[in-house]
Amino acid sequence: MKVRVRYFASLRETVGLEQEEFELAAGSSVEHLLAALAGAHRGLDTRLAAVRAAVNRCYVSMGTLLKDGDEVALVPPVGGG
Amino acid sequence: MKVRVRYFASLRETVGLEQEEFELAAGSSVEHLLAALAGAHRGLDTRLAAVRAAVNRCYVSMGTLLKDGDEVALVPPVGGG
Amino acid sequence: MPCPAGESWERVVKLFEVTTSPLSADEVVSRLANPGVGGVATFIGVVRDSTDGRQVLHLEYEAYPEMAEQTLAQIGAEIQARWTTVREVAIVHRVGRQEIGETSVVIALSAAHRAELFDALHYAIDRLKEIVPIWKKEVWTDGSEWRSEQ
Amino acid sequence: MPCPAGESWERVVKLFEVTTSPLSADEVVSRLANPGVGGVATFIGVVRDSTDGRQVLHLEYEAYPEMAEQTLAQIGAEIQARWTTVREVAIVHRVGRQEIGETSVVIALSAAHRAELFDALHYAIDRLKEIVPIWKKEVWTDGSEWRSEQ
Repeated sequence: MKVRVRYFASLRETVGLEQEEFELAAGSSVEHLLAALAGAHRGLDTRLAAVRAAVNRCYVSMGTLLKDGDEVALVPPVGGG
Repeated sequence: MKVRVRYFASLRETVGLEQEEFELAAGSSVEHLLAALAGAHRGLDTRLAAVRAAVNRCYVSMGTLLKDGDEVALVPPVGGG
Repeated sequence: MPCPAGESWERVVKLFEVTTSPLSADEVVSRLANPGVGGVATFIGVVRDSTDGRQVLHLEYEAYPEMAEQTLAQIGAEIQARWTTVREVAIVHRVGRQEIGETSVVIALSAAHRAELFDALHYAIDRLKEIVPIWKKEVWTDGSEWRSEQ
Repeated sequence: MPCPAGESWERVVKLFEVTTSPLSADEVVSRLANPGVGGVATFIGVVRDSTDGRQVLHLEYEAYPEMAEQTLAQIGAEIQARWTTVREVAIVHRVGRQEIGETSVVIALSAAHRAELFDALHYAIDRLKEIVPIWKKEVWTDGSEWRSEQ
């Protein structure tokens, strides 16, 4: 299955991409995705502890299972206002 | 001595004046002034219980002594905002 | 030869004012202008169309203007004494006839850190209704009445 | 023959918005327009010239816009569930480059009775900084950094 991954702010700069399509085994969770992304992008690994994940624009826990076509955003610590 | 008395809102309508000069015995207090005004203006007497007094634009207690030239405002319950 | 009289180069900003002009929250906030400030909170009073279920046509506000501005400034001083992170306070109250939906008062407070802004703002409007010599008359189709919260 | 396509007669008001345009508190408050309301409170975020004593030249705000508008609306719903006298909520956040003294966010709440406005306003800005996917980068003379309160 394929998911769309979106990167913002400091993570966008670390990865050097705003978004990408990412191929994953069926049945993968958010946690699996993050581990795979850390393998694919240098410097991302140490940043993930502070990251929340949003699937289709809702915050989710790391164990959430993904399905084909999901939009997954990596949300570094926010700071609006 | 003479003081200037100012009336606002419902009291202005009751008295029919925005302000007046009022002659008082030296050594009079705010309380003395109010009693004299109640005698001079029909309908004022029953209104005075809810009135605060300001002398030269500061709220004062009823026992405050007046002096010549003071500006005394009768302040009915306020309702700004 | 002396320079002719003209407008002052200084911009005089009144932080506490009673006015007959329409109010703008942006304009009152701009009186606080200070780039070091990170947050501003405002209270905006809006003329309501009814009280106690009775239809209001418009309001008439009356003030003892000199004392009203002085008591507004007193409220500002009270706030700065009590909430030390509050940087600046401005309060502008409109008087005269006001239509439904118009803005009767704008209170604006600034602080570098926002935590105390909200209690201070609440205090400001409560205190305004308590001590500032301003009165409001509701005008209905069938009469009118001076209102107070007291 | 059908009518030609044209602008809608409806005025579409977004209560929760992420925009690159400059913000006006008056304009955001006008989105709440409701003559039955007696009080409005706003929080206005202003770009500060320094943090931790370091001189800021300007800020760059970035958003995940679709999710940011959705989480702003969620904050509005949370407020109306918790403070039942709060009538309407609007939150507009500006993104992109912003200069010192410019307005980055306006939160506006209305209520017929004011008592709950202030706690609700405090909640709104705290919650915004907690869940809304918006980031800000401080740009100094000698570098830049993404900031968060967390």
